[in-house]
Amino acid sequence: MQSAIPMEYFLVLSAILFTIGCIGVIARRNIIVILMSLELILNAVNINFVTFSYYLNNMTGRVFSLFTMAVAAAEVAIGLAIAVNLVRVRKTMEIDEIDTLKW
Amino acid sequence: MIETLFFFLFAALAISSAIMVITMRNPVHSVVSLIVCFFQIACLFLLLRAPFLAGAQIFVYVGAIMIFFVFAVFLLDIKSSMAKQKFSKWASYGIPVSLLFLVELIMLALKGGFGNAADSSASAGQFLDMAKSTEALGTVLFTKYLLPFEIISVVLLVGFVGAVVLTVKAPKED
Amino acid sequence: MDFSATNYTLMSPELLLCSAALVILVLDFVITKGSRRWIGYLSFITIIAAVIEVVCRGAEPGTAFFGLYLQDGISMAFKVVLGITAALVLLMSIAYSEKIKAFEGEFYVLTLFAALGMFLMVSASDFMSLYVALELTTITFYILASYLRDNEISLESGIKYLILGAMASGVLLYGISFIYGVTGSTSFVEIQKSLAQMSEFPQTLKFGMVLVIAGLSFKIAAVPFHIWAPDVYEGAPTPVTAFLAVGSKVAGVAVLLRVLYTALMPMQEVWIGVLCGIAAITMIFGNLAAIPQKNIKRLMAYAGIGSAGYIFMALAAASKLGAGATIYYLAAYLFSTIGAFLVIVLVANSTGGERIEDFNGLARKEPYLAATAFIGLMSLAGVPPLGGFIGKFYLLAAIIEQKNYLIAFLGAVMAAVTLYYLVLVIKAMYMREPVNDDRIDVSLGMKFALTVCNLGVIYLGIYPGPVTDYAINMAQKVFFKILEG
Amino acid sequence: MIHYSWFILFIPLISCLTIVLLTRKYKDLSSYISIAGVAIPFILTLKPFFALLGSHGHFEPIESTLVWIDVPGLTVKMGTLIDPLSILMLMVVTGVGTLIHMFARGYMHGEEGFSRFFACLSLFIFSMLGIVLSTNYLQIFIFWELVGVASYLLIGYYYEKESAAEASVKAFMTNKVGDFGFILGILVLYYTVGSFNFYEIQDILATNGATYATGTLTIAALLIFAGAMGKSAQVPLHVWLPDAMEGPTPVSALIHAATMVVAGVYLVARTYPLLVLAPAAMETVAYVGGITAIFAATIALAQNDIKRILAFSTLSQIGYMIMAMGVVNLATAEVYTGYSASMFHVTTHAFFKALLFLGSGSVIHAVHSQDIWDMGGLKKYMPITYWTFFIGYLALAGLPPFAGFWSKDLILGAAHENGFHILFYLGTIAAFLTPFYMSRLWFVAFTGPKRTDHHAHESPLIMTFPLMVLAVLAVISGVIGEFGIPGVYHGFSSFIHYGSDPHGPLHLDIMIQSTIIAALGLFLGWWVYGRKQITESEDPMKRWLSGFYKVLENKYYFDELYFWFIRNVYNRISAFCNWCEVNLVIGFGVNGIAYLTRQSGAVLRLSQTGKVQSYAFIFVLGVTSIVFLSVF
Amino acid sequence: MKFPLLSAIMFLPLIGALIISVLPRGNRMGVRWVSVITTGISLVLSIYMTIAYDTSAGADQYQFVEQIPWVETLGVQYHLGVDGISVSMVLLTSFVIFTGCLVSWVSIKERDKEFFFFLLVLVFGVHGVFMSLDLLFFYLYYELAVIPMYPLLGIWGSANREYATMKLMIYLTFGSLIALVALLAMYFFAGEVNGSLTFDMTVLANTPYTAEFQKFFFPFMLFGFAALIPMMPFHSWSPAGHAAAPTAVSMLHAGVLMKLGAYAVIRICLDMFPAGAQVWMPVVAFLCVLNMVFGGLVAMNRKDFKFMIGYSSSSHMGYVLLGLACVNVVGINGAVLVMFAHGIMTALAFSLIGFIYDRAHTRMIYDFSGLAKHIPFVGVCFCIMAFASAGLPGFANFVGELMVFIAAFQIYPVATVAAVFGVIITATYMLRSIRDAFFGTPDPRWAGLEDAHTFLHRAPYVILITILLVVGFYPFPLLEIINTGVEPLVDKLNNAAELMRTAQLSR
Repeated sequence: MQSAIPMEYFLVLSAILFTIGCIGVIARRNIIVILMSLELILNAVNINFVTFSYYLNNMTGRVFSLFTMAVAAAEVAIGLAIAVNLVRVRKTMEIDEIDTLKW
Repeated sequence: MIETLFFFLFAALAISSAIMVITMRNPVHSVVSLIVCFFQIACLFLLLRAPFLAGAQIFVYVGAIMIFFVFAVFLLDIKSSMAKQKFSKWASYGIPVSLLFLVELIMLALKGGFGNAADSSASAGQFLDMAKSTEALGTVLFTKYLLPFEIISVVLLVGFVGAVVLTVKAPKED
Repeated sequence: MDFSATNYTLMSPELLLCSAALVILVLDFVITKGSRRWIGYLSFITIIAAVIEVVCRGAEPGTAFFGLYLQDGISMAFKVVLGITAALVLLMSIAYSEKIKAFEGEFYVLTLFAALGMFLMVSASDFMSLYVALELTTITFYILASYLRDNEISLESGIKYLILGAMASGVLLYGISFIYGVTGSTSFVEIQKSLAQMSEFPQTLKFGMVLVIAGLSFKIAAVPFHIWAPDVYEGAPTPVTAFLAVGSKVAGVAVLLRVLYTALMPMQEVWIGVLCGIAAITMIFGNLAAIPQKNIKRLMAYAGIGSAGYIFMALAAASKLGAGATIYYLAAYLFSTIGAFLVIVLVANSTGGERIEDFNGLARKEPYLAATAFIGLMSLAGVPPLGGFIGKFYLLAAIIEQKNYLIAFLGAVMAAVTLYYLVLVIKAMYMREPVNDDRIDVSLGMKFALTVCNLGVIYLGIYPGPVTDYAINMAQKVFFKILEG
Repeated sequence: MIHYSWFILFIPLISCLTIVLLTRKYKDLSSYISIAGVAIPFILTLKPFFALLGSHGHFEPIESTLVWIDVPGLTVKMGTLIDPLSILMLMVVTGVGTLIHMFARGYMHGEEGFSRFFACLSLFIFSMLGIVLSTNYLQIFIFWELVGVASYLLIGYYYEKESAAEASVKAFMTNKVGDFGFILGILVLYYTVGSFNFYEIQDILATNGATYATGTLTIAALLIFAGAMGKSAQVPLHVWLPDAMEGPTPVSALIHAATMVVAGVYLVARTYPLLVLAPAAMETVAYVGGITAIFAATIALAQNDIKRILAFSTLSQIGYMIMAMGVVNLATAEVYTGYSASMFHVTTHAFFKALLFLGSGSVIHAVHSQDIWDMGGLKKYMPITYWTFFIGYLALAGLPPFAGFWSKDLILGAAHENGFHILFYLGTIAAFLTPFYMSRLWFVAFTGPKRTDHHAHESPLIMTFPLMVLAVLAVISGVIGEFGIPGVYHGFSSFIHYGSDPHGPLHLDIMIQSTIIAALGLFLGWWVYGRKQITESEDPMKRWLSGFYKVLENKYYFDELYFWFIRNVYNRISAFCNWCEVNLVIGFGVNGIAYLTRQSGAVLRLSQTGKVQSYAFIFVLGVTSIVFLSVF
Repeated sequence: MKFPLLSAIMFLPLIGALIISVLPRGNRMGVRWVSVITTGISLVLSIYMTIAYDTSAGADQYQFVEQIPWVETLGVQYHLGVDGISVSMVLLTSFVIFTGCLVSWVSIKERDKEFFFFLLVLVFGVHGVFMSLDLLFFYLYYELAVIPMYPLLGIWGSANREYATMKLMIYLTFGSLIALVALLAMYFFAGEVNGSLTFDMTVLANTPYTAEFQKFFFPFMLFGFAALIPMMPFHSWSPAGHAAAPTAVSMLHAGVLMKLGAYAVIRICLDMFPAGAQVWMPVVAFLCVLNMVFGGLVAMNRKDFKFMIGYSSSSHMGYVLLGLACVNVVGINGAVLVMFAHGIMTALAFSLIGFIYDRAHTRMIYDFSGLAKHIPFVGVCFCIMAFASAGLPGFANFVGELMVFIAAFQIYPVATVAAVFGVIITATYMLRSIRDAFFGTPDPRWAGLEDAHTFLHRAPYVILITILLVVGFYPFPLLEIINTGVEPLVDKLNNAAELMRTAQLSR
């Protein structure tokens, strides 16, 4: 046994973080907070990958989480760029007030 | 045992700060909470013998991503936003469903059925040693996973171009 | 470092695309105003070259980069489809360029990058390369969707796409992590091998599989992961919408096909059920919700959702016919959808609107445009002798071969509904009086694109033999030889 | 080599087509072609006719056929059949037809649709000859319907008149009702016996008729008889015939007196092999005929339209013929007296009734009215018409030695002889009523001074010549038929008979009785109408019959009954079906489903709220539920 | 190489359509000449085909066969061939389209280029259905024959056309799609049995499907195709479609398109699923009574000429269904003959009504009176049509209906009685309409109405009437041809019935 901590602990933690991220996206109205919640989701996944990598004695998961981070960075950059433009144009940060496109 | 305790500490902090991220009215507070959360996750990575990732976590997230957020928060007029209602009306539906999802996730996490380490025990050593772990990561990254690595560079380039075309003031074409 | 081990020559189309994109990006800096259009044509030539390269490389199976890159008949087929899509979208973008106020050159370059991402997606043989390529595509689309920086609906569509897309990525990754957790690998072949040894599949694996399907369904816009599509399609610049509608969907299907038919093939009993369920609700929702639509791009979005349902139905066949039918259908879908979008761009340039009413009387003003839209929409509706008809025919055939009649009947019923709402557009074009008599200026490039679409649709409709044979034989070779052998 | 009978059949058709396609514009030419189209068949018919006369009762039927339908399980041949019965009918149709064509040329002079009229007449002759020459039931059915068409076209000749248009539809539809039974009867018969051909059926039924269920045969016979009832206007399908008088008078004479309406009798004769095996059907035939005879005779008492009176008398006479067909005592019968008598009456009736109609046509032509109370005093102005009509009148009245007497007498004799006493008395009463109402017609319309200021004048020769020929026939045909021509043949029944020749001794008692009755009727008629000039309002019938006169005038309210049925049942069912179609099938079913589909679309699109949070919610919900459904 | 007769007949209209599509706008005469000439040649070839068709006992079931592989993996071929049934239908189609083009020559006034284009494409599809021996192509043509109806009705149609067009499209597509599922199921079943997949209908027809399979899928095919016949209660698209369609389209629609459904029922349902037919055709016998009686009664209550004829058409198709339901030689021969005759008759009906409507701009029966005075030629033709419709002898309809009655009487006596009653109903409304519109006091309003004077005006009517009469007077040659197609079919049906009986006995 490599570690005293059972693998399930990490998985449950990541599940909780993932859910919190989801709740953040659904529940909050502020664009910035929603983008942050998305980061939470991606981090939860990272925990999963690293956990499995560790417990499976396998490098792949770690590499994967590294790429996830990089992608997350690019995503956030774009997300914030769009958000800034949007707030500039729409004069609001509440995403649910931005609903021209519907039905 | 100690590791377990540490785990619970980090986990508790991570969860509570994550909750704070989504509950704070002021986005600046959220950003700070998120930084805390990422730190905890970095620590957890250490527990999982992934020092390079822990570092990367801090560099990338805390160092880069969070700076974006901070800039964004300061660029934007958060005052007016803070005066408004914090939660969307979907929260009342979303939270129960998300919790249901959480229940599913936890049940599955506890179900197990994951592959076990015995298969690759020969190389087990490299994971215990933090330094070796990093080295192994590097080797794999530049050999086996060279392709995704290359693609990531393009992704980041695209991200850069995107950020430029979306935010930079359009050059005057005369 | 020994580069020969990476066997990088195999991915010459991608290398071509990537390097050309970079060159054009730089070129854009030095070029003077008014010549931006040439950037577009240059990009067009690049993508055509890449397609030619793909075809020249042939369907010879091979791997590169330690097995993370794969070339086979299936990838070739999808790359040709995607390449043609990208090329046509570029032509469309040139016609659309008046609306792009800033960074026109970068628009073409980003289109090339998106195409690159898609090419890599269909060649991915590992969840890792799959994910990264997918994100390349997706992030490019985030940018492209919100490219009209001062246009609120473009931005709105961009942010919606981004938020939901990131969530979908999260779900996908979560699923991948579970599959990885169970099998210890992210390589499709490895996963298949380890699954083949299992007598019983743990629930965690099923869970991972479901999440992967869900994450990819997002790209394909299948219910309940379709929600972004109508809004984004409507808000994004039309060429982007077209690219999303075809490219993103085709690439998503290609990846899903690859994942399901190689990595997860041993557990087909499990995913067939999931796919059938998704197919059913997707067909119902997409087609019914399309009926009251007034905006043509939104209508196309729902039509696309409906098509996703059909594709899922065929994928659920888990047979070579299913895979072949999917490829065939997507090829037909490409020409029909792009054809329709080309007309949408031109009409929007002229009348300034994208509502169905804006198409009123098109047949009188511009019979060729109307005919193209007619052909495209009718093909989507599955009307002979157009490609969409044969495609739908194959899709239905695939599921019926598996004796899954219930969903086949549902598909049949919904095909009639599809016809209904698409015909509404035809009605506007052919039976209403035109709003104004302005002729629509159609450039040579657009005429070429329109003709390509028409010919493509008609060719696929009346002489389906070669493409069908190719698709089915390749599906057999790529997906089923391993299992049989 | 094509059998000559085909020419008989097709020459009228050719003349019809020639008129339609080529000579429409040239009226005179059209009429000559039409006349030729019936005269040539008449001449051709003489050949078999003389052959028949010389055959001494041993005439072998000649069939000449052509395969018409030939698929496994069904072979139908069409062709011509020459046997005594068809020769007789051919003679009647073409002979009388020729005369009437000639008359019509004069009568229709100056009409706008002159060519159309003659084309239709030729079409009629073609169809009628088709009936006569039919070899099988299907063929007879085909021509049966075709004469219906011709009749429809000719009744509706004055199509601009609403009443004519109405009458044509009525005639056609009533016949259709009869034909409804007819075709079903043919089908029943076909599936029972296995053939359509008259002679084949006769042979089969003769050899093993007893093996078939009487019930089935009865049904078949009755259904076929329904066709006969329609065409021969037997009660209750008689309603069309009086209205059919809307057609030009030559049409009434040709179709609705001499030829087409007796096709029913001809059909019954052709169905005889079947009827003799179905006693109940046979009896029905007899009673339907008898009832029609008396029924129509009573109505004729109260009519004022000259053609209608004649029409009802036609009805009554055909009733006689049908009755004669039916009065057979199957238990003992060796000879079928009624059969011959009936066909004999068909022949004589054709002559004198055509005569009467043409006479009335001549009068109408002159007076331009059909109401008998508008006429009177015609002797001075149109003597030929006057005298020929008088002959016809006496022939119809049944006064010896005119033609009607002999044939009617045979019928009554047959009824009496075979024990149908009720029918015998009914027939006798009708035989009394007939001279009475004919006297009414005669004395009111022809004798005495002019009633109105009409400018009657004698018709041209082309109209009076046929009258004269027919008058001669009306005088002599009865005697010749009854007694034969020494050395040539032995009377009518020697070659028109079913079973063996029924020629028997004269029923002197009945002859005397019916002479007295006829004389009584004539006398009474003279006494009431001929003694002194009376006007319509003084018609003593009204007084004598009081309320019943109204009933008779309205023809026992059959029309009203049928109209009520059509308006309140038939049309309402149709309206109800339409209501179902519009509201249930289309409104509720089709549009309902369409509405439901559209509405569900409209509801589903509301899921797209435009708010990203709701999208995320749906996303999570979707994942949760799919996981729940597929993993757990 | 043999001259590809069938392809020539089929592709001539398409070639015409393509030529028309490249003709310059406004070349009105060119468009008309091209369509008349191409359909005319096609008609001549069809007549030649009918004459050259070998009816002798030893002849092939399918003649003039052309076969080219198309999709090898799925066993698709370009496979054409005709048997007796198809020959009659091809002939019918050629006649109707030729006369339809003649009628349209004068009646189409705007956007004629597109009109003739779609019209000819439609005919291409119809010919294809009748000739194709490959199931995929069969289905393709089947759909192709329906689609051009949409623009044809939608653009050149009259009252309520949008509703009608949409309804027509949805109904027919829906029906064919339902049938498609069953067709594909059959295709794969046959593939399993035969060891190789093929869409070749001659092979599919000779594959022994299990009785259960047949019984299960037969209704889907039946109702799918029967929607086009149209069998009640799936008929409501048809009268509405007729009413909205322009003249030539009504002619084709009622004359030919509805026959596609019946033809498909014969060619697919009966031929491939004989055991299913034995089980399900009695249901058809029941439903066809609805067609004949209900449809007729509805027609009787309609005041719009086109609706009346529309319902009348669905009512008449009831005879076809009844004939088919007999599943015996006489019945099916009769049914095919009714199809042929009704096609011609109803084309005539719609061309006449179109003639009146084009000039009077109303189709309401009560708007007219005494028309025969003003337009005698049309009046005469209308009368002839009405007589043919009412099943009067001398017209081809009668022969077919008679055969149907003869065949059906033994099997479905009640339905036959209803059918015969249906004839009375037909006569009622036909004669009433003549009485109301053509007879009676001439209405001065229509005094200026122009009759069909020129050769061009009259030719279509004369042609159609001539065919009705010729076949009506002497049906033997046509029946001989039809029978060559029917006999093998019925043999198969009888064998299936025999097998089912023995299976029942052994159980």
